[in-house]
Amino acid sequence: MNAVARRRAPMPRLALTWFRLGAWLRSPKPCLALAGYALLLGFWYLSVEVFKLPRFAGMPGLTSVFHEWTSRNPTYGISLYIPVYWVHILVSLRRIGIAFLLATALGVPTGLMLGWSRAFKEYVFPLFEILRPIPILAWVPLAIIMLPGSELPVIYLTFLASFFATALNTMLGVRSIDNSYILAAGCLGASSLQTFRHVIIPGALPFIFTGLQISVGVAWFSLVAAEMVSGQFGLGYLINTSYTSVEYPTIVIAMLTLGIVGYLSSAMVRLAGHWLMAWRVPQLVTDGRR
Amino acid sequence: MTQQAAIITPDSGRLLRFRTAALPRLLFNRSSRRAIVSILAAIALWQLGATSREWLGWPVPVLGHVPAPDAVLVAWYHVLGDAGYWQSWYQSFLRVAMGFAAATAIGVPFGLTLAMSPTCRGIVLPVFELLRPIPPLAWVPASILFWPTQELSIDFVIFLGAFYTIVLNVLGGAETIDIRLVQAARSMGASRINIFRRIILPGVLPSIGAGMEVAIGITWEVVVAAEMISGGGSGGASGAGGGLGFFIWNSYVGGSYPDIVVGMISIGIAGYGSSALVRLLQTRLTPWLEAR
Amino acid sequence: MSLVSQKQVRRGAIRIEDAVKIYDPEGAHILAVDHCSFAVAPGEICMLLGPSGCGKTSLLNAIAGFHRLDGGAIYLDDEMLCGPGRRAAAIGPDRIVVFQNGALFPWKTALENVAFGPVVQGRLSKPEAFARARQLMADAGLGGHEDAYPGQISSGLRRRVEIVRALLNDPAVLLLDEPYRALDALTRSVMHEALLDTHARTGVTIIFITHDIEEAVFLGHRVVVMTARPCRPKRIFDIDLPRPRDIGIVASKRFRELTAEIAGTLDAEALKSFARGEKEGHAA
Amino acid sequence: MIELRHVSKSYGPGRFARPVIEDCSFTVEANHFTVMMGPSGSGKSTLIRLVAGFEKPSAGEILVNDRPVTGPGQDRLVVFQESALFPWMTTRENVQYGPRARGELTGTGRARTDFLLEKVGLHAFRERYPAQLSGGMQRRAELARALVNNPAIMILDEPFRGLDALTKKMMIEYYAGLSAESPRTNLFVTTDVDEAIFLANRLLVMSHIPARVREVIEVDLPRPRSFTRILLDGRANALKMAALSLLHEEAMKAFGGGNIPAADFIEAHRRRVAAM
Repeated sequence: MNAVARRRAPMPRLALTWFRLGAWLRSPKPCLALAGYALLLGFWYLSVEVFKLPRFAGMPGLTSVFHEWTSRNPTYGISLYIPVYWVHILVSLRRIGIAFLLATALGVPTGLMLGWSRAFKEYVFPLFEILRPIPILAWVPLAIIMLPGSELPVIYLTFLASFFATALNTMLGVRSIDNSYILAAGCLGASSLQTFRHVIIPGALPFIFTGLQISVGVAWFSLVAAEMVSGQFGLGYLINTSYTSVEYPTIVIAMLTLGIVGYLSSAMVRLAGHWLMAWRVPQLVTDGRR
Repeated sequence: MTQQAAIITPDSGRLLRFRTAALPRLLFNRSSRRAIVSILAAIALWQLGATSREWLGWPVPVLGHVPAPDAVLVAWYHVLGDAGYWQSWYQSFLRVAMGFAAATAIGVPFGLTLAMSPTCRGIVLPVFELLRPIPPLAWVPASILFWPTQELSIDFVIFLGAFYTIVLNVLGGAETIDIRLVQAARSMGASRINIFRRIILPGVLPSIGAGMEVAIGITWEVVVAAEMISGGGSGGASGAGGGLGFFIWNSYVGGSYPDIVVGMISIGIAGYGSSALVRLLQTRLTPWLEAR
Repeated sequence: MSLVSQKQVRRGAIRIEDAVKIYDPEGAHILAVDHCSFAVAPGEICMLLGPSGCGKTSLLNAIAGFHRLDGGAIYLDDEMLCGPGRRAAAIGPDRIVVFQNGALFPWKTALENVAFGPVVQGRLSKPEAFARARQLMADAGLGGHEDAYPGQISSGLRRRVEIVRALLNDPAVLLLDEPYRALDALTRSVMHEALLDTHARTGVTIIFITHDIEEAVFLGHRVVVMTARPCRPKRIFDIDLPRPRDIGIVASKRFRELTAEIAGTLDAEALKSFARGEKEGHAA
Repeated sequence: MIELRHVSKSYGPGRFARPVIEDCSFTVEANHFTVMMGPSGSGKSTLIRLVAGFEKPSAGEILVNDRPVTGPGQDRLVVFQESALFPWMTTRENVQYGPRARGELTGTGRARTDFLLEKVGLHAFRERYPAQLSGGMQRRAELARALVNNPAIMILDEPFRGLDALTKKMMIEYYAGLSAESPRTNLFVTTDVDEAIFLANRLLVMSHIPARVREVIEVDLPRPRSFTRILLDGRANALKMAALSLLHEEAMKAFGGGNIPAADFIEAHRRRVAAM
């Protein structure tokens, strides 16, 4: 049955994507977006390199950053052609990957339990409430003391941020489920475990994915901070060392790389969400028609 | 649950007979009892783990390296009389307040402008999407390069963290305003200013509140990190008055580990307090959301 | 397993004795159901008719086991569901609720929804349940929609799939909580005929909550007019219209007489609740 | 009086334009009750927005009392489907909004809002927020908010949709009573045939998208009307069936165009006809 359902689903989805793309291209949006980018880059270029405005003078300019980034022989040692650049990216990605997977593997079940079991929530949630206001980065020194090595503290900090976001959103997701679904499952003879599996998990999925998207964002946020404070390699570390060793264009390269990698990782989570929640797409289509 | 009723029927007096116990109070008692149990258990576990070196002979992983709760309490007691500690509170609060106020003061009008003008939105939003994935802390070095004083550069990074959230929330809030409300007002002869003031503004207010609540949390995150990275700002050299983030970092560097936890808890309290303040403001500003 | 068994017709008697339900949000005592007693015969369609927010749903929820009673007892086939010493009935597949806004799981296809009950109860294997579900859907004229997600079919179809989902469990009683409220008048009349058709085939007892007098008269063996809150039967009407009924009966003299008579009884209650400004149930 | 002359409206730029209304002409007589019906998603609401002046037609013109519509005006007010009360204002502030926005909230203006609140039976609820009112009360508050501006024309876009059967009937009878007291021009959109027949002097059956008037049915039943009487009236029943079969044809087209809700209507009608 599943096979049949899956086979049906992609068709409207593809059509929908196509339709949206067409609608987007027809609207004035692409032009405006280009104008926006042009304004940003133009401002950067003009203020730093053409007019050399007072406070901008010391900043790395658009062309110098671009040259550095694409140079086979970069002045400050980091460009697309330098393996170390990719090592920094890969190290950051590895940390994010481990922390994110761990946070998801622990945070989703915790969140589901928090939403599902009253007793569990009453016992565990107060601890959440106490720990959550402490900024993740305030954990940095403690993490260094608690955990051996330099890799584990960074991963721990990244994990912590993701974990809270995932668990809390999952909990909200469970509580957002219309009670009549749970009652209906009970009426049809489902045990609590079956209700959990057939109603709670799929019902909370939209919120879980919202949580995961937030989670990727805060993971990058804390990773960069953690890397800047401690650790070797990684994009945050690259930013910090470039600053201390006065390699300013490299800072901007690392920042832009962070932006791109961060965007791609949240896009991946979004895609996974769409893929897992095929049933939502057709619903959106009919809702739109009404 | 299914029946929302606000009016007591005339003959409700005779119901009292059926009431056995004040259910809400009972529930409240149970949940708060459970909360206390679990917190006490957590602290006991922490104490046991932290002192494992003494009673076990070797430190358990992770917890064994953490300062014990009693040591933390003692350290806290000592620090309470220290002017530098309170100076750190003041410094951090000042930075949060500055960055947050700036983000709100600029972010809300900016968000409203974007919401009112599709052209502005079309130009600015893609740029926003491009810059937003760059974590605020990645801006620290660039910010230090740009701003004349270190204090200003920290404020700027704090501002940045809160700014995106507030703008996007205002924008999202404006999108949820029912277009029919605006149409209804227009057809009743309301001027544009009146519509903005009486329809758009109250319509966005709940989202502004929500955005501010998230933003104040982010602000504290950024403050701590920025203070650690930049070594406490201008006041950092003296070792005191560099803010709570620097207090933690300094304690770490100086090897007084219980002070690290004191700093963490202090920031937790500060963060919680400021969120509560924002929430209070929010309920004051949007009384109709309470009325259900 | 057979859906149409003689034995089944004898099942499904509900007796409510002296039921009391109090809501106590933040210390405000609201008497939702007040010493309410009546009985429903096996195989009967019993319509509970009353103004919004009068407490009919509380009664239904008590039968289903979602809420507990604060007094009185409810029996199913002389077996006590809830009452003294047992405050809430067990939730189970012998009494199935069909909800106002529908509760088909949006993440399952129509067929997976219908087969859900027997599979989770472990009564049937998955292929068996799917085969039975397919059969039952075809009988109910729902063939061809098996693999659609609820979001892909019309709301009328969704309601019918939900009834079929309930029936696959051989329930003793169906509890319908204004299931057709969101539908337009015309679609509703189709739903009514389909429901009567289903009832004729299965003989399941139906307790049906509604606001709509014509719906009540058209479907019911009996119509229980409820008072505005607190809810208790004000008057019970026997609907002596012949069966099987079709839409044509709406024009008959007897139908109109009954409608007018019930309207007279109900209007006073409806006005009471209208003036008091009750929130209408939990409608969208 | 409202007059539409060859009105067209399409959305989207240039060759991608999607016509929603095409060459639509009709008149709404002064002090009459004109009811517009059509399959869901047929552009009725777009027509309403054009008449109200929120949007401009792509072609053709709309005249209200022989003057072309250039924008929204307080001479024609819209009551929307589902509540469009301002959630952050109390019931009284909502009703007073129009006069206050125009700076007309003087002594008589205040007296009139209070009078209207009393009339729709919401005086006791005047300090409540809309979320604290029941659905029926919200509808009445919204009627009061429109009526306080004394519009010559009331435009109602499925105003009673989503209410329960009892409340809906009461609201319809209530509104018919209000209109009988002080006649004004009414343009009323609905998908409910019974509601339409009960209220209308004239019934406009709209075609599936792009919308135009498929047929005009004059409803010459005597007033005041009651639901029971209409149920028994052979003439009313004939009108109803005529309207239904037209709607059925349009719904078929709508369903062909991918409109899922139309499926219910088509099946319902098929059964109904078979039963006859």
